[in-house]
Amino acid sequence: MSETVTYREALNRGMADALAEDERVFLFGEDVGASGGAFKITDGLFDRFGPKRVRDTPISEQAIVGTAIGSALMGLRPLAEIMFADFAAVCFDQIANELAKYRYMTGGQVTLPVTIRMSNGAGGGFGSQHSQAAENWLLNVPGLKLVVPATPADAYGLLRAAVRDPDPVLVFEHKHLFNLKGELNDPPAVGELGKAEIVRSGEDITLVGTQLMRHRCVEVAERLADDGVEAEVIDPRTLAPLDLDTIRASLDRTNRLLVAQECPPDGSWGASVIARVVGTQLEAFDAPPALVSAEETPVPYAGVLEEMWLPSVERILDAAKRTLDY
Amino acid sequence: MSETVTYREALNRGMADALAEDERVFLFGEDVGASGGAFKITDGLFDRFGPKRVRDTPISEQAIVGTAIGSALMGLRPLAEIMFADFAAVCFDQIANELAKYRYMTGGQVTLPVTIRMSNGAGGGFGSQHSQAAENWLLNVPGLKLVVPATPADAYGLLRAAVRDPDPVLVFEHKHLFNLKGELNDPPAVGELGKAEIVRSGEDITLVGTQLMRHRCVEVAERLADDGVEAEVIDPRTLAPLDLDTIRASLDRTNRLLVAQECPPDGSWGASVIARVVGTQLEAFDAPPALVSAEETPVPYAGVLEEMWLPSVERILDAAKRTLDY
Amino acid sequence: MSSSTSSSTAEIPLSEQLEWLRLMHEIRVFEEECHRMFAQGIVRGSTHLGQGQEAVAVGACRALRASDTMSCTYRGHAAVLAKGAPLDEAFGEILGKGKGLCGGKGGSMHLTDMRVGAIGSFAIIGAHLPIALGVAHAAQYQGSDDVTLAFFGDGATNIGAFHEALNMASVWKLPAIFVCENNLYGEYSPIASTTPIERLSERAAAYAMAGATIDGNDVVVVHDAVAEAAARARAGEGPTLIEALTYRHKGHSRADPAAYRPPGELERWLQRDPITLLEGRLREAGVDSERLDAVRGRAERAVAEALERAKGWPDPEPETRLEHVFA
Amino acid sequence: MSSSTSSSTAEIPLSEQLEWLRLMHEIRVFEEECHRMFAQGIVRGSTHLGQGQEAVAVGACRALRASDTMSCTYRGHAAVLAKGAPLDEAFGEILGKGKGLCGGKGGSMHLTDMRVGAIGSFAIIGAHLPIALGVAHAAQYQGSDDVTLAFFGDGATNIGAFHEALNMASVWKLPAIFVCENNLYGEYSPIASTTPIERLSERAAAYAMAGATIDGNDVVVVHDAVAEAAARARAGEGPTLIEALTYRHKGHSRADPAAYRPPGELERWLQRDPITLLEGRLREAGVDSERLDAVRGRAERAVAEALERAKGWPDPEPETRLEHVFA
Ligand SMILES: Cc1ncc(C[n+]2csc(CCOP(=O)(O)OP(=O)(O)O)c2C)c(N)n1
Ligand SMILES: Cc1ncc(C[n+]2csc(CCOP(=O)(O)OP(=O)(O)O)c2C)c(N)n1
Ligand SMILES: [Mg+2]
Ligand SMILES: [Mg+2]
Repeated sequence: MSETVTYREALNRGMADALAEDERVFLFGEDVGASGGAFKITDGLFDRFGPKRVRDTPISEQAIVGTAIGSALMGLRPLAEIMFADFAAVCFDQIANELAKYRYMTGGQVTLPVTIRMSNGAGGGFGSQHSQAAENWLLNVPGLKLVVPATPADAYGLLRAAVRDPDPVLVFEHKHLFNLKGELNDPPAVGELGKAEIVRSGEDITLVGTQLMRHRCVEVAERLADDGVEAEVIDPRTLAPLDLDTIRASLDRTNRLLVAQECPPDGSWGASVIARVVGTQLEAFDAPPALVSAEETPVPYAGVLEEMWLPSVERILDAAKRTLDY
Repeated sequence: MSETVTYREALNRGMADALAEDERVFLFGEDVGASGGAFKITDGLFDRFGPKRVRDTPISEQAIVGTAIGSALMGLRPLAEIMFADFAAVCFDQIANELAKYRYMTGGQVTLPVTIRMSNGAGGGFGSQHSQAAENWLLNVPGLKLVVPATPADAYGLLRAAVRDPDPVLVFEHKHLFNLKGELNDPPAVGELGKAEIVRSGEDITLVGTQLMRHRCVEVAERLADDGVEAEVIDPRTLAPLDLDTIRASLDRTNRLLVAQECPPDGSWGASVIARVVGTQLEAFDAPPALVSAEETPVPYAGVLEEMWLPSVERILDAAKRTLDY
Repeated sequence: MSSSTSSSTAEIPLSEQLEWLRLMHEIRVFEEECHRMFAQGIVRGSTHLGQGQEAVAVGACRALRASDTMSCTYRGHAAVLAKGAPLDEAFGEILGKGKGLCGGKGGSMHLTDMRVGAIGSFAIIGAHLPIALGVAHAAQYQGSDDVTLAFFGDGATNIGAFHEALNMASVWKLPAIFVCENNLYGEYSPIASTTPIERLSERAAAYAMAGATIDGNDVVVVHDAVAEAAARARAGEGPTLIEALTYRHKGHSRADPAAYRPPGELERWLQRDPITLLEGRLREAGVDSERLDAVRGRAERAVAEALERAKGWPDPEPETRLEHVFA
Repeated sequence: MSSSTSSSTAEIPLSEQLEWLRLMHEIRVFEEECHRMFAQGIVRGSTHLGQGQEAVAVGACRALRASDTMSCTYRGHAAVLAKGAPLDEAFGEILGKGKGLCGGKGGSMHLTDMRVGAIGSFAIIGAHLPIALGVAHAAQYQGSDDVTLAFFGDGATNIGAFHEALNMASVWKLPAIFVCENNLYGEYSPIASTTPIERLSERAAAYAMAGATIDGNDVVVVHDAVAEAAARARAGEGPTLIEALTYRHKGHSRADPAAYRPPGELERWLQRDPITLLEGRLREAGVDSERLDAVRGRAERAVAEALERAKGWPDPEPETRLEHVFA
């Protein structure tokens, strides 16, 4: 049995099930309570679970992440919300220096089963400071698991996996996908961190993308199929841990790799994937790996500019064709 | 004429000359004044330039970066110190969301000639939160120039260039190099952002490294020379703007590339360099590009562990040999 | 420590007060047009309107000199217009036009007009308060007696940047004025649920700073309080924290129906609508309805014409998206 | 709002006070050994010693229960030992040994011993204050009446995290005790150069929090003030900010000769050395010199033996460097 739900509904259900499953789980953040959250993702949870399990905070992101860390230290399973991933910047120390390193610096004395959800990504006209793919800020910080779901099923499944995981997990929820519909099993499946999905099989080229770009890669694959080219589309789903094996195996079959991402190229997850793969599989490449990135600028506001900033289906398609024709 | 000075002295001289050259320049940060700074880099500047030009702040890194931004908006040329680069985390929003994007978001209404100096890097037993190569957190943020000097001459020259530059420049000063000696011309040369240095010429392999790793690459090159292998060593000196041309040209000659860096591989500058180069010069590679990184853990405290965390000369040499023997 | 400045309308020339009224009308109509455009889907993203809070923006900005500077929040249309930004270019920015204030790259949350000292609207809570330090520091450094004023919300008083900025402004005795627009809510949260004190101006004491709570719906009160703070700042006596009590008539952003408000609250505040208050005051001073209507009519026409112009402007040129990362 | 709690030694059993004295001696000698080892180059990195501040650590920690928790700063050896961490493992950590508290991966600035509720030493100013919120929240959530106590310096009261933590602790009425060790300097900066108020406990008012300034060199005063705050916290009455006035005898870190101190200052504070003060008090209560010397001797021997043991431990196994990133 399955049901069609939106990405937003899937997240909501994921939180509800996590709260119902384990008394140690509590949800907190700015306006996540009675008002149901800035994007209405936590709608109804306050009514169902009450003020102890679902709690509003002041506008104090450092305090929010700190509360998650401290609560986890003492055996709770905090599920925190940072409204926009861009605001990871105001609590970056708590995330990158405290949360990520606490277990290591104490020689394993503590575990930190913290989940932090944040709304991510561009495409909505929110401007430079509310549109970033902030997971890229944290790639170089060992100690964090980074989850980037693209479908309702993954939004549910990976959020559940995050809450059950004994380690810090950041869940990036893409704003542009909140209304995306998809199937959710009943009961819905809990996911697994570190497992990529082969969204579409193909032998001619491997397209790798997450979140919004995963969907664009699928569109590109369909356009290529019109020309008789079969692209394999892979969604890593989690960037740390990263399922390189699936990408490597695909590349061994297709011998051509394209990564599409909605961020500038330097310091990006796409560049990291390429550097890793090329470091061990140079001969597998019949063409240079293509990295299709956003522009090397902040995200512009105006619709026409923001559209150009993001890798479009056309831009990815062109890069795929160049890679195929190489 | 030239003189032998330490990296620390070169920085000190750079600041003195910048302050002397331009009344709009002022130096500020925690304990940079009468006490001469935590690493004694600003020693004597307070006495020479007085309390208006050299000013202590509270322990408020957000306020420090904000003060730099606001002062620059109004025509000053702030030269701020953040004591350890790891503390960029507590003012990450000011750096990544405000400083980096201000000019862009206002459609070019403002310029931000801000320089922020920070002590960077591992190797001193300072532990996980005082040893990071924090430039990697900022690679994915357009709008910042990132400077990573390895020698006294570059410490001086690039700091001067940073202060004269009309844009935000972050200068990462490597703690492990403070006592390193080198030549400084009299008068010392002002550097140029975005120009790599070919530290050593060679035809057999290109070794790329910054700061501490640049010096280790030179050692590796010398060890290789004992075996009759001639390595070219390139120090990018600035990671943004990045002088890819010099690296590309070298690779075209040597056909082998190794990047050594003191940070984990994902989201690193080294991975970014490799992804860019391989994307356009696949055929230039006679062996897979080697990325020699630090361990994928926080920086451990104990000397024996920290030494293993950092890429050692041996580890880089082994990787170079594997690349040469490929 | 916190005091309520009483209104001294007598000293402000009538012509000036009429000018404030015109400006408040302009802002009100501007916001209503924005509301409409967002509802119609002409404008994407989010928007945060300030109907009901006009007296704070106008009273404060009109107590400043042209060379003084001002920074504000994502709910900053009113402040930027009050500081003197042209209506059409403000609309243009919100519409994402190339001739908008920021070339269409900033948007509703980032209106900036350096020409008039509107140095920025900030979308990250509290982020401009450290920046205001720097602006004030530059005046101090350069020996000018300009001041800078920063608007922010009640909810912003709980973020770290607020604390660092107010502390350092006081230690460095900077010419800064911090104006907290206490509209009782941060997004959907009533202030009592996020802040343990009621009178936010009391936080000034933690920084040995002058502090006052004032009626933010009375433009004259706001003007006078800011004028006083500005005089102190210009004299080298340091910063001031002003808490202006006010209310937003609409929800937090376009998505918010504001269902969390207790019944009757909005109605009570509508009776203290800052425009109605000023009109009442002017009537008492002998200004007749015809003149008041004329002021309103002029404002409405100005806004309508500006919007018309802005709508006619073309989209930004594609290549502009790559400009202005670096100088 | 800030008050000075007076000492109530009468109520504390003599045996307990002798125990405190022993602990203060242990800490003092421990710190002196650290100083020596750093000077000898046996230990790398930086270190921050707390000679002169022992009464704060001991008085506060000994007012807590074993199940209560404590977090502190890079200048945290004293606090971690006072909460009950073993001397040898603390030395071991500073020496970077595998049997050190954190397996040699933390170091001097990160001593942690979860077994005794020493949940962490923090090297980023103020970073543990938000974390203390969470620890206190867990107690509240779990219905336990445990409290958590966080030590921090005077300079730390100017960083954003301090503000966010105290505000939210108060709004959520969390069982937390914030103990500011005001030793007059943040690194080399006297507090007046960075902070516009002198009595840091006054900042409690900004959070509607109980606040007190106390003599931090009198271990009994510290004990009583913390006991009172803990009782309030356990009763659900929320957090307290305690400012303990004290002084560090040495420089900020091993590199610092502390030349910035006005002449005579150190000497004045040495006369109020917390160990001397407690010894004086005990003498008055009839404890003779012999017994006091015996306490000191026992402490010295314990430290010497612990150091000996720790020095004999091997380096961490290489593979441990890759452990503990994830569970
Ligand atoms: C650092 C940060 N956290 C959260 C937000 C999301 N947010 C936008 S407005 C707002 C409420 C602010 O309330 P207040 O300061 O009272 O200002 P008002 O909107 O009432 O004018 C919040 C939480 C943000 N923009 N920045
Ligand atoms: C965020 C941050 N900024 C700066 C530092 C560097 N630093 C270490 S200790 C210190 C002084 C702290 O003073 P105080 O809080 O009074 O504590 P004390 O050292 O006197 O115990 C500074 C500035 C730091 N560790 N973290
Ligand atoms: Mg508000
Ligand atoms: Mg201190």
